[in-house]
Amino acid sequence: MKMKFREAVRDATLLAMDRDPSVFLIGVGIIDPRAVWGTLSGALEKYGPERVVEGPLSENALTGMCVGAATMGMRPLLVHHRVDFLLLTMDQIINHAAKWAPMFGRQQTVPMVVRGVVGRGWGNGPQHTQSHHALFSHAPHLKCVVPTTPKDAKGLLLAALQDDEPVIYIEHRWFHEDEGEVPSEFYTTPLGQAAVVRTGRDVTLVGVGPMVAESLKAAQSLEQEGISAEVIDVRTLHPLDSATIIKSVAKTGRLVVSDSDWRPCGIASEVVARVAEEILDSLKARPVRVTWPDSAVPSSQAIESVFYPGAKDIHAAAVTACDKTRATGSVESTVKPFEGPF
Amino acid sequence: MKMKFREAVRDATLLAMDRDPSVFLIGVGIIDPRAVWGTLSGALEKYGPERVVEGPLSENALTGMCVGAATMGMRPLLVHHRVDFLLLTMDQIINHAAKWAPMFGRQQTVPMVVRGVVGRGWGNGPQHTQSHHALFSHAPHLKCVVPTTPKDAKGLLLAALQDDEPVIYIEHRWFHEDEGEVPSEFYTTPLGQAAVVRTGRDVTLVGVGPMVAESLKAAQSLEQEGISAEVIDVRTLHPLDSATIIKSVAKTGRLVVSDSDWRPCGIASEVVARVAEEILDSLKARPVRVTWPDSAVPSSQAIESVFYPGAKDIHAAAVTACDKTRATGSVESTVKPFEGPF
Amino acid sequence: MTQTLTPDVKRRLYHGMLLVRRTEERIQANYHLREMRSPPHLYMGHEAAAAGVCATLRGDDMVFPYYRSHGWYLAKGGDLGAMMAELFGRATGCSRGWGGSMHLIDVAAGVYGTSAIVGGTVSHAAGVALTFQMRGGDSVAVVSFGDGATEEGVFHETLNFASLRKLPLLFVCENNLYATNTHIRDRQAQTEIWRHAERYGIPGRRLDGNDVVAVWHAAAEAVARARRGEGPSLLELETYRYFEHCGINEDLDLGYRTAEELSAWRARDPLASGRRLVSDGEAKEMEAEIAARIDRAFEQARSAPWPTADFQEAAR
Amino acid sequence: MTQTLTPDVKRRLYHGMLLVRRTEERIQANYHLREMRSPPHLYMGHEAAAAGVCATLRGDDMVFPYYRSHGWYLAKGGDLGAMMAELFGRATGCSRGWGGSMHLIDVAAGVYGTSAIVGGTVSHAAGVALTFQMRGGDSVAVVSFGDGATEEGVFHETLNFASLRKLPLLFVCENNLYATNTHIRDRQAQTEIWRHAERYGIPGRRLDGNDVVAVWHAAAEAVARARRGEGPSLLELETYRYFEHCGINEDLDLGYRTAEELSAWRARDPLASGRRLVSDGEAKEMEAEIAARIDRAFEQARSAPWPTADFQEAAR
Ligand SMILES: Cc1ncc(C[n+]2csc(CCOP(=O)(O)OP(=O)(O)O)c2C)c(N)n1
Ligand SMILES: Cc1ncc(C[n+]2csc(CCOP(=O)(O)OP(=O)(O)O)c2C)c(N)n1
Ligand SMILES: [Mg+2]
Ligand SMILES: [Mg+2]
Repeated sequence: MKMKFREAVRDATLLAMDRDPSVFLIGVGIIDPRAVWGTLSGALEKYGPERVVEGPLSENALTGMCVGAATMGMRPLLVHHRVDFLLLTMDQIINHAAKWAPMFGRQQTVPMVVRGVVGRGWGNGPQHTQSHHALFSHAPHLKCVVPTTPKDAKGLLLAALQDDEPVIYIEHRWFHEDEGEVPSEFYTTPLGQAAVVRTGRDVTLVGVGPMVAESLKAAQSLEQEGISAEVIDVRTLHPLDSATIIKSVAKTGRLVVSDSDWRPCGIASEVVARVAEEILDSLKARPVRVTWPDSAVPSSQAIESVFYPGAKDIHAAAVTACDKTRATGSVESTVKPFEGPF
Repeated sequence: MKMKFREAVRDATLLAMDRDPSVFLIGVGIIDPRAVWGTLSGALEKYGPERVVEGPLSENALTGMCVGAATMGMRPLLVHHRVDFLLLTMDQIINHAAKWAPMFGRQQTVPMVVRGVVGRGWGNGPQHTQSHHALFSHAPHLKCVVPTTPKDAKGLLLAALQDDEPVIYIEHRWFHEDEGEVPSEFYTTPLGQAAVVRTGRDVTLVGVGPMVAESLKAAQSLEQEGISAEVIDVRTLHPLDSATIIKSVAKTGRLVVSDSDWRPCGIASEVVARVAEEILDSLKARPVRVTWPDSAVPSSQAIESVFYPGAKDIHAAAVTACDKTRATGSVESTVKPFEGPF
Repeated sequence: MTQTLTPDVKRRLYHGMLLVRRTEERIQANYHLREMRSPPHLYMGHEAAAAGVCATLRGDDMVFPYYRSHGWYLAKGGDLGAMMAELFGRATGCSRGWGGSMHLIDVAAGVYGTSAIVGGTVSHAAGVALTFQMRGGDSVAVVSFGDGATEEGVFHETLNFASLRKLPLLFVCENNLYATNTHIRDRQAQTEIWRHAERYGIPGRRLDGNDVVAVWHAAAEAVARARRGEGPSLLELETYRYFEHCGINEDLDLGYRTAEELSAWRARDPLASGRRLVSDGEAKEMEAEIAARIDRAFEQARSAPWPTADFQEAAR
Repeated sequence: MTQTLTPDVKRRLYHGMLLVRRTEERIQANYHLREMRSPPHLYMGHEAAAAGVCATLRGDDMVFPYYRSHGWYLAKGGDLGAMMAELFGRATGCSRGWGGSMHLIDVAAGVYGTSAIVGGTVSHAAGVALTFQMRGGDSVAVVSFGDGATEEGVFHETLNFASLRKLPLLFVCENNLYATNTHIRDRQAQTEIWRHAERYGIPGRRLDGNDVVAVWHAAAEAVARARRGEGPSLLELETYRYFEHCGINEDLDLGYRTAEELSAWRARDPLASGRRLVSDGEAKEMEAEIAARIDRAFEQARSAPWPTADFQEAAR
């Protein structure tokens, strides 16, 4: 059935709670009638305050509580209105949640999911727009996913809620209104699998988050240049599905990785490094990373619009990689300003 | 003059406090008579509790206090006995210290330094041995350095204390007893500059932290294979000095990057990505990353000794890169067990 | 050295509140034009807090507002034109267009930058108070935050350190009963926030935050204490926000609070009760002066240049 | 349902303390052999805390020790052999050799894993207490931590949540006056830690932490309250550590504490005063039984296999 991204998140959440009594929700402001942009609508009414646990503004303690509950076999889903707030909880995420299984010889598992929303748009500025998925893709025993379609929003959330390691689920508010076909029943999108969302011959465009749509747009415009582009949605950032990427680049010989995050030590770097390390000889052109510039995200629309890279940049990079000298530059990115002020 | 690494850190600290009244020390346990492995010995006696500020066990607040003081023109040096504790302060480091200058249009600077010590050795285990320098090398407006010699320990700390951006200074306890020539006067090791610590023709060995010594050791043993290795100490991880690395790899055509941290989205990935992106055509062999395995750091000596990669691994990687089939495998890593229990 | 409630102070109190109220009303009225593109957390209802406290401060004292920042910024003497330009995202904005409504600053006027992270600047204030102390002099730092911020660990960490070091610091909690749309009863086991201070040996008081004169008296005492080097104090100001948590609208439709509650608080409006502090003539004069300043600020903001940024590599 | 101090309980109290003391003495005596390679935070001096509280608990209750972990682990019934094997870094260790002294666990005995991050498990305990509450039943979680841990924000965050939700949770602060080598006076503005509880409506008490019977009584009351669903309590136990913060030596040479202070506390030794709880014959029997168990544990640990690990890619 047709569903919006936000509805798919909600659908997965209610389905998981329904099927598994060990799943519960916790977070700051989750009993708010706005229900985290509607992604939790109805949960409180259906499951009550025992399973929809409103948290005080104590993100660090809430995260540790999830670790405690998870090791006892519960499956907490901790929800944050912004990814930025997760920085208050890094000790519990990396020193505790990720360490608990190995540190005690794998006697316990830590099946918890942390959802963080990226607040890009409407001048949200430097502290409400960060994604930071690279920070969650560095340390072992921790997973990180970034869904880009309603179908994956549901499938990845259900998979995360079944996984026995802590999973960070980065959600772009940007996608909330996107509509797509979503199976109404239970299913999972396996963690650790990238998706080839468009096949092509000449260049591989690997994208993360909103850059997948930009890559698809670029792929379309590249057709006019006579370039056939394959597009891969990374989906799970950690562990990274190199196999799918490698296979594609082995075929196309060219790589443009675009990421909705900063460049140094980011996912784009990781993708390029793996490709160079494993199939250097297949590369016919220098790989290119399209990422955020080395700057905080500005608030003013005048500079925000220059800040974010898009289809145009991917297009240009692919054209260069394919040794075409002419770039149409006609492609515009799919920017749709976020309209809510919050 | 000859100085131990720990003495060089102390020398820089006292020198900076002496020259600049805006420099002050703050941290948990810094008035402890053990004085952070002697790196702060004498500071309390000389400057008193007003400039050697003992902090309660409140790392998050202490970090924010440094942000406040720094924006007022002070130059706080915040000291942690372990890097792992910095994870409690990521909100202040990334959301605040790093954002304060750009978020307000660069009306203020945030000249603060955070020193964190890596506790490798003597079974310190999963939560006391992390380096996490990649986490501090991702977001913009934040610098990260890892000195590996007494001379750079002093020079980089003095440079960090003069810098107008927040700098994370990662210190390997491992080096504390190392001795080397250190100028007794004031000098700085410029931030953002890698050092070529050995010149060679056939392969570039880029190292971070303890892996620099391992790379040097490997370089020596590689001579016996007829391989001439150039060794680069990254020193500043963020911003990364690509130019020095690129220049070397352009010459040698081969790259082995070794890092004392996890692999995904790490510094090794960043180095490989930059090289592939900028001088793909110069690469004569696949670049190789030598990093920690995808696992928490174990405590037991039996598995700890298998965990850390060393000269042997670098040697083997370089031999493969140079297309030699035979690897002596005789080289052992420079492991010197840390003898203190704390 | 206690301060006295001179006619001049009275004018300052009322003027401070009025400036905030009228500015935000104008923001509210113009917001639909989509020229101000950043999330506004309106201060209306809280005016007595910022105006009351700021009237006890000197230029060299530093206030630390939170993201609900317009009130303190203006009451401390922040540049109105630069604030409006910031909301319009212009290069002339107080943060050069980089911050928006949640990130105002005016260091010259003693307004420290504001954070969008709840509790984010509480420890900054302690660091600045520590700096004041290290440098000598008798400047004071004042940090304001909501009831929700007191649930963050850093608040407690900072109380302890401030008391331990007797920092010249005033904690001001603006308790408006809600954090976003969750009532304090659903978040706090015991809701007398001022008592946290007591625990650390810090003088704490709860008072009617809509009574600007009471706020002024209490703040004057606390600030004088801090100036004398006797350490921090905490004031819990009971107040209420009139509009939605973030945005320009009323939000009774959400159902998390009642129309009765809102109107009971409206009946205690700080500007209505504060009106008696000045004569009719003075009030009229102020209205005119403020309206003219706001007109000018909006006009200039509208026509101000956009910021530009040279993101090296942005185009890659 | 209050518990009574039966001869059986008395034996349990003394036995718990004795087991910890003798085990750590043996660790101390053998440490120079360099077979135990992880940083030991000896519990000696604190024994009444763990023994007193654990004697009020059932098998299904869960304790949350901190890195100074040997005491609670043993008093709660953790496997001695597995603990020693862990200190020896062996595959048969309670953490399979991955944790070392700072990271013990014995879930079957109700000992939750310990953290090397100060305050790290305080919130874990709340999560487990929340789980107990969600699942029904009347199990109780008990978290222990030092005086230093109360300076971490998370302690305050957890107190609030625990009280708000009336969690079946007992907070036990072992106040030994120091965090590493810094005195509490240099860290805390007000040093009556138990008063933090009061602030959240949590019953709190400070008591002589070296009086094992007093600890037992207070804990029994708090645990009963938690079982009845009436919520958390906090006990501040005044006690003292005999040896260096981490390691096996005395540390009077450092000068941060005086020989007088140490000997005054030694005169209040919990084992000396607790000795009266059992007869001479019982004590003798216990000594023999414990010595034999320790002998066996050391022997088995020494000859146990090393862990192996297959770090894919480690060899690259
Ligand atoms: C650390 C953090 N957690 C959550 C949020 C989301 N958030 C923004 S404002 C707010 C409510 C804060 O309430 P309060 O402190 O009472 O201030 P008020 O808005 O009522 O003035 C929340 C939860 C945030 N910005 N920062
Ligand atoms: C978050 C954190 N900060 C600092 C440290 C370093 N450290 C280890 S133990 C300790 C002292 C803790 O004192 P206390 O809580 O009183 O417990 P005690 O050791 O006295 O039993 C410190 C500061 C740490 N492990 N974790
Ligand atoms: Mg509020
Ligand atoms: Mg202590």
